[in-house]
Amino acid sequence: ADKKLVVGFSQIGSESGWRAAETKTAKAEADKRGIDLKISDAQQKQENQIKAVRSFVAQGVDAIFIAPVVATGWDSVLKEAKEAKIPVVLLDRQIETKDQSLYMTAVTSDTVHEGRVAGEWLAKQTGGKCAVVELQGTVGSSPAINRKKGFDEIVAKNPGMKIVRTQSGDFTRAKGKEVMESFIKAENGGKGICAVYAHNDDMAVGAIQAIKEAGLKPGKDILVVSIDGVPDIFKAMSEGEANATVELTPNMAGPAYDALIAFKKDGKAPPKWIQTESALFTPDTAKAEYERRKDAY
Amino acid sequence: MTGALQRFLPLIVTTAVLVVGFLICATQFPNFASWRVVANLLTDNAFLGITAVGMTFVILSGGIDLSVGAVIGFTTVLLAVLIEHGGWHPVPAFAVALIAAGGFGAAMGGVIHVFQMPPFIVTLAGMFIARGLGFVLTTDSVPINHPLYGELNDMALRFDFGLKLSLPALLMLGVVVAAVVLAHWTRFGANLYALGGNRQSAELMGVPVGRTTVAVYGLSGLLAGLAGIVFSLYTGAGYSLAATGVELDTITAVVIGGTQLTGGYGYVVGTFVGVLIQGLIQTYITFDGTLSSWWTKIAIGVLLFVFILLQKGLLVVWAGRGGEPAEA
Amino acid sequence: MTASTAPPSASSSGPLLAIRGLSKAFLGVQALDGVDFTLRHGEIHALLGENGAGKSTLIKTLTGVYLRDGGTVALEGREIAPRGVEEAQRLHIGTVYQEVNLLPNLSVAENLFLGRQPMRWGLVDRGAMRRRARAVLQPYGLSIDVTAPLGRFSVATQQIVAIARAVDMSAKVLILDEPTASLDAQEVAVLFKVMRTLRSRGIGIVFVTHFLDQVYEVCDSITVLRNGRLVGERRTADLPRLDLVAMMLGRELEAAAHRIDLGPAEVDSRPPLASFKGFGKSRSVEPFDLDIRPGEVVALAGLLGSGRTETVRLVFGMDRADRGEATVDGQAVRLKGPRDAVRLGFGFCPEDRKKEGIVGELSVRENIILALQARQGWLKPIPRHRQEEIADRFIRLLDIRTPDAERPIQLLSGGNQQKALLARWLATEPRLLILDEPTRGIDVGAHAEIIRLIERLCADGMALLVVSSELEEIVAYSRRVVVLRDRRHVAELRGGEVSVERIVAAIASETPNAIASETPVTAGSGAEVRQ
Amino acid sequence: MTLSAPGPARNLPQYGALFAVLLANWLLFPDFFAIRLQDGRLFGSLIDVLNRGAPVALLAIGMTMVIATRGVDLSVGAVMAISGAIAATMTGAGWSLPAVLAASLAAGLLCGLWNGLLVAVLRIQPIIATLILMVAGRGIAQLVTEGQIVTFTSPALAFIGSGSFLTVPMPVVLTIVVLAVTALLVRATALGLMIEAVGINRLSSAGAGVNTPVVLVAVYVWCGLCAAVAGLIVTADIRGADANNAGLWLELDAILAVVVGGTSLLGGRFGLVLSVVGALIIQSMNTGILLSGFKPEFNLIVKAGVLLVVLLLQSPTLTLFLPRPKGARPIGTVKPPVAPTSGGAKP
Ligand SMILES: Nc1ncnc2c1ncn2[C@@H]1O[C@H](COP(=O)(O)OP(=O)(O)OP(=O)(O)O)[C@@H](O)[C@H]1O
Ligand SMILES: Nc1ncnc2c1ncn2[C@@H]1O[C@H](COP(=O)(O)OP(=O)(O)OP(=O)(O)O)[C@@H](O)[C@H]1O
Ligand SMILES: [Mg+2]
Ligand SMILES: [Mg+2]
Repeated sequence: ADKKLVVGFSQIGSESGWRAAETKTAKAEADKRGIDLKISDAQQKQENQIKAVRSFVAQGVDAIFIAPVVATGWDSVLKEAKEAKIPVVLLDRQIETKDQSLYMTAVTSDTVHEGRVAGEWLAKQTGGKCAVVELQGTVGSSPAINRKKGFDEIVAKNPGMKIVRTQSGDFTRAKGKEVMESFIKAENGGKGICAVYAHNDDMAVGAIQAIKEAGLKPGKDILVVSIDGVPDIFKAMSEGEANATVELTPNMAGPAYDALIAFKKDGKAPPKWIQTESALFTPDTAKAEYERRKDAY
Repeated sequence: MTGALQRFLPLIVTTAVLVVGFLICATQFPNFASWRVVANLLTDNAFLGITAVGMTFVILSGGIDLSVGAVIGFTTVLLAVLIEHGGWHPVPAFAVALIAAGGFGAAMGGVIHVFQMPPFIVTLAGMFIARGLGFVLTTDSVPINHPLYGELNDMALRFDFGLKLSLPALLMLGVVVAAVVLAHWTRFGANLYALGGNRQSAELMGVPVGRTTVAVYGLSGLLAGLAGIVFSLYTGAGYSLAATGVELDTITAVVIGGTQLTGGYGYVVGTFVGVLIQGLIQTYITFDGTLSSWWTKIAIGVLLFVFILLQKGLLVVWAGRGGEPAEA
Repeated sequence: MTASTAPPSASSSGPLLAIRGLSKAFLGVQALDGVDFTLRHGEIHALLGENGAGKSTLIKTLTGVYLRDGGTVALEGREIAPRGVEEAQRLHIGTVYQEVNLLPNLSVAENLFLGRQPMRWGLVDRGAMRRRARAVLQPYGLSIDVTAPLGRFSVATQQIVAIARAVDMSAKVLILDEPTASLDAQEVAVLFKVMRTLRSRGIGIVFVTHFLDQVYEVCDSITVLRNGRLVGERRTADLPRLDLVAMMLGRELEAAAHRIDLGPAEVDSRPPLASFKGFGKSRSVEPFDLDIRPGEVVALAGLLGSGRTETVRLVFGMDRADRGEATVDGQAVRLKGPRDAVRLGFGFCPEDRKKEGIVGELSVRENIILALQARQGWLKPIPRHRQEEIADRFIRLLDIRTPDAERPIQLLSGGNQQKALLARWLATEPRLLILDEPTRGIDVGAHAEIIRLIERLCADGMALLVVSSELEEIVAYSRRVVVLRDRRHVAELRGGEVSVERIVAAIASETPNAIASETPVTAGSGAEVRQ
Repeated sequence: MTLSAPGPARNLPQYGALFAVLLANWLLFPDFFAIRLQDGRLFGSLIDVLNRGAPVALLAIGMTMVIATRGVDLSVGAVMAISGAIAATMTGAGWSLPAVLAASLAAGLLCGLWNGLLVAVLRIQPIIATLILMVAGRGIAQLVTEGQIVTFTSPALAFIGSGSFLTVPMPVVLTIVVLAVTALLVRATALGLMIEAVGINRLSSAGAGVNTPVVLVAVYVWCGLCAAVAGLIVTADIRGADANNAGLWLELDAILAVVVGGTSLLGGRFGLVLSVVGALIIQSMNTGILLSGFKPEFNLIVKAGVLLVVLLLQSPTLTLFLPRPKGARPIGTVKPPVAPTSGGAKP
């Protein structure tokens, strides 16, 4: 390509450290490949994302990346992109649509699977007997729904496992801590809790603090398992305060660029789904993983 | 300066600000000055515009309605549930949604009047309730696949010179026109301004305060419901978290449009322009495309400030006085 | 100025309006206690009483603003109990409430026709509304731009618009609560003409005022209230003035307002306390010169809209002058705002007490000490017991009728609010006190007391700058009168020259009917506007 | 100028509501009032209510005075994020605690000053004036943290969030201190009177010589400071600055607390203690929901329902039915009862 590729990226926002890392990686990966990346930040609103996509179409970019805030509601705007012959790549979340031709490919993990991986680990660790408290993500958000769904599947398979309390911690540390505090009080000073499952690491970090302040030992008295794999949870694991995390890589854009470049070069359509790995990490590798990650974030 | 110019000055200034802003953008970005961008501005902001019209009425009457975003979200969920889960045809579903939204607004108006509670709080509670009801219906985002949705989405008015007005855009323009008539050529409109001017005096002049209060919140709810329908067309789905924070966007649009938050002064058309100014700010930021999440926020804040300052400044320069009536 | 529906049948013999045993209590105050009141067809009936006697409450209870505690009201023999102003209006009772209760943000025409706009094809016919608005105002000699927002006009103009609205709506009963408080003689005459016309059509008019001359000029009968109770009803002709005052006050009023001896004429030779040279503001008041000496009362006279209010607002710094200079004690000063003026020892009671004077929800005590406290700064709070002392002293001195000093001032009757505002400034012991329509809404007893107070303060060296539409009052206490016309100082009368005739002559010398051309300052030409 | 408006009857709805909500919590969760000592620090659900309620209570203290001037400050949540971001970042960079605290508080002060100037000098309507900082402020906070959750390990700063003083958690101690200082500031001076006067009638107050711009700027500055303290607490509590989420939507909770506390959004009379009580009502409700085990989908509805009941109890219309001397509502008064006299007269 002689001309620089121009990619418009409609990002959700920067609601978490993971999200900021995804944006940062997208920029870095674009620089590596000499791609001109235009980022539009939707401040968590779908309508802003749709506006951004339409704006990208009006600008005439070469490709559009979307990290969709919700799974639904993309058909008509994607149709517009398609009419303008601009390929679309979905990052980190899938969408629901009848017409799969509306986008070129999706680079995502499987959030339901993440919940499953976390659940399986816990089931194995506790021999299928465990009273779990769950810290949900923001009510109604798709990762919250899916990570719950995946985990629930495993719970259903293990009669000895039970979710004794579940509440929303809004994906934040502060709420995670507050909710965990009340869980501990509601479950007999934490004695009734075998493990906490948090839909993201931030809430888990908050929960760990709550457990400590209640005079219990996180990671021992109460097991901690969560999802995302941000540096801080690796740090907690290396200190023995958390037990497992399921990684969600922030490098979604890299594979997307590669697919795009290949497509532009010889028109080779990539597979519809480029799945990223949902690897489980445990304390044994935590220290090394922390060192490896702390700069990407 | 003639009386007319004097009275419409805020409106003229706001419009001038929009035009100047557009011209500045057009010189910065090659593809900006196109009918497509104009059409996008209208379509993308249709639901916001419709909601903002309702908000304008509420604010003119001296109140505020924080529930509109939640009502939009609830409406989309209700539609999705009725159409997809309940197998309804969209048209009766629309009717039910409008009635529900209007009724909800009217109920808030009733509480505000009967119990003499501040609108800010009642509608804040209304916001919680509407969002909560949405969650209770379903927390999932539900796609709406009815064929009518596709047809409605394809409907558009095309002009020879290249402008394509989508159904949402047309609906918004229609609502704005109807609202102008309602505000200035009906007794209800006059009562609204009266209420916002001074509730006590309005009561002493025989304005039916209760009825008007209920009606204006009902209207705001109804328009939020209509905006919800537009939103569900726009996204083809129902989602309980849709349109979060829209209340603040609409209030901002109303105020940028020159309406006084204390009530009694302002124009519907101003709000329309205010919505477009906000859309313009967003389009500018997207076209620029280099701003990180935080710089986006800072830029929105700064641009908002600049627009308000520009407005105040122009008013002072043109009218030779401090933009009176300054807020109370 | 046509009544909108059929006039009442003149044949009905019973009273038009019969109020029996009306009662209304507010927390701590029995505002009305079994009051009877009878209004006959084609009668102008004065409702009189001291400040706080219950006149306004009677009216508001009658028209359904307040829910009554007891008693009956019959209109043409049929019992009525309106539950709101709207209902009272449907019963053809038109009312002008005490404070101007119109909407400043609506145009004059919209104010006149709010709730009864002329309609065409289901929509408001704005053209017809404008035309009718002009017609309705025409008898009052008011040819203003009816599309301009009402708030742009002076209080007096607003008052006339309120009257016009009520008159136009009252096919049976017209109630006027102190409508003349800020009108000058000429408008009062116009109003009386209108009232007489209505009377001749069989309409009954309730008229509240504190001007006894006006009572004797137009009223047929008089009902007097005192402390919420009925004192009695008389035919005007049968009630000599002194007896009326005694009925109102419950005591004799010692020696009515007299010509105050303001001391020797060399007052003029004292160095001025404050002096203004070429002071003015573009689009507001033409530059003027004004000297005010300690111990003297300078009055500003003129028709409404002549710029009196604007002159005193400039002097107090409420509006900022853009030309000329001010000196106090021979020192050049800058008046950037009221704070500067307060620091110089000025005080100012504004014309619109509701909007610019009282702080409604604060107590009478807090309202009284507010200016004093503001001058001391927030770091030096006046101790509570001092506040109470000050408040109590002025409540007694000015006879402010309130159950206690802790009552929110907005619950006081209009006249008592005015007195509390006066107290606010007297508490600061000002060197120059500016009063814009100070006796507006104040009853005869208090009126005399206030004038006596003014006299005493001036003897102590305080200077006064007074705007008043009551020429008798001006003549009574002032030795120097500045006459304004069209926002310009046109004449100054001194000492022996001060008399009602001379003032009227000066006012009228050029344009006899100034109000006819009153236009909002900022709207310039009164061009027709479509909204 | 009263700390809480006169008349014991006026405070009844607030204290009553707090009592009722606490009682409901106790019914849902019998151990609610159980308190024990844990690592030299009081521990229990009731303590959680106080501790978690502290940030909103602090915001409410500042917000009360802003609202008393007839304004509102939407930016407090963003200011919390800024002060927290600065604290965490500076601590991470090795600054000493006093320097960190000074910088964070200074940031709050500057934000307040900015708001105050927009409102008092440029005369921009408060909602919009503070909306600017609400939007941009969070951006500024993220700029400081570069979008990351900046964590720190300094026990000195963490002490503010999770330490204790005489067994009382630090956030509670700080709230009490700020409340006391604020009360002193407005009650021992004439500031309270001026704030109320400006809020009720700005024109009249200015005419009486009150320095309205200074009063306005002062309340916004104070509000900014309170928000900065709240931001410090939240950051210290989770040992990290979460610029995107710290204080998110807390401005609404703070406004709610003030209104539940009985201060009218139309300005005028205010009660600081009652606003704190309002914050505690909201927090006990939140804690109650967490303890109850309701599905999170119902959180909002439960919250709205309880709120409406609490507010209805204060409604002038409903107080009509309480036994009390006959009173009259001054016509058209929409404010919640400012004085025990406003009873309401219409059927
Ligand atoms: N809304 C109210 N709430 C409580 N008290 C009131 C209210 N309105 C009037 N009052 C009290 O009722 C009494 C009668 O007041 P009212 O306004 O009727 O007097 P008025 O005769 O019209 O006096 P003025 O000549 O000063 O206008 C006064 O003591 C006043 O303080
Ligand atoms: N703040 C203002 N804004 C616009 N116009 C004003 C303002 N104040 C006064 N005016 C107008 O200025 C003119 C002069 O009014 P002013 O009040 O000074 O007259 P006045 O002699 O005191 O008469 P009045 O008896 O009516 O008070 C009036 O036409 C009035 O409408
Ligand atoms: Mg009266
Ligand atoms: Mg005047």
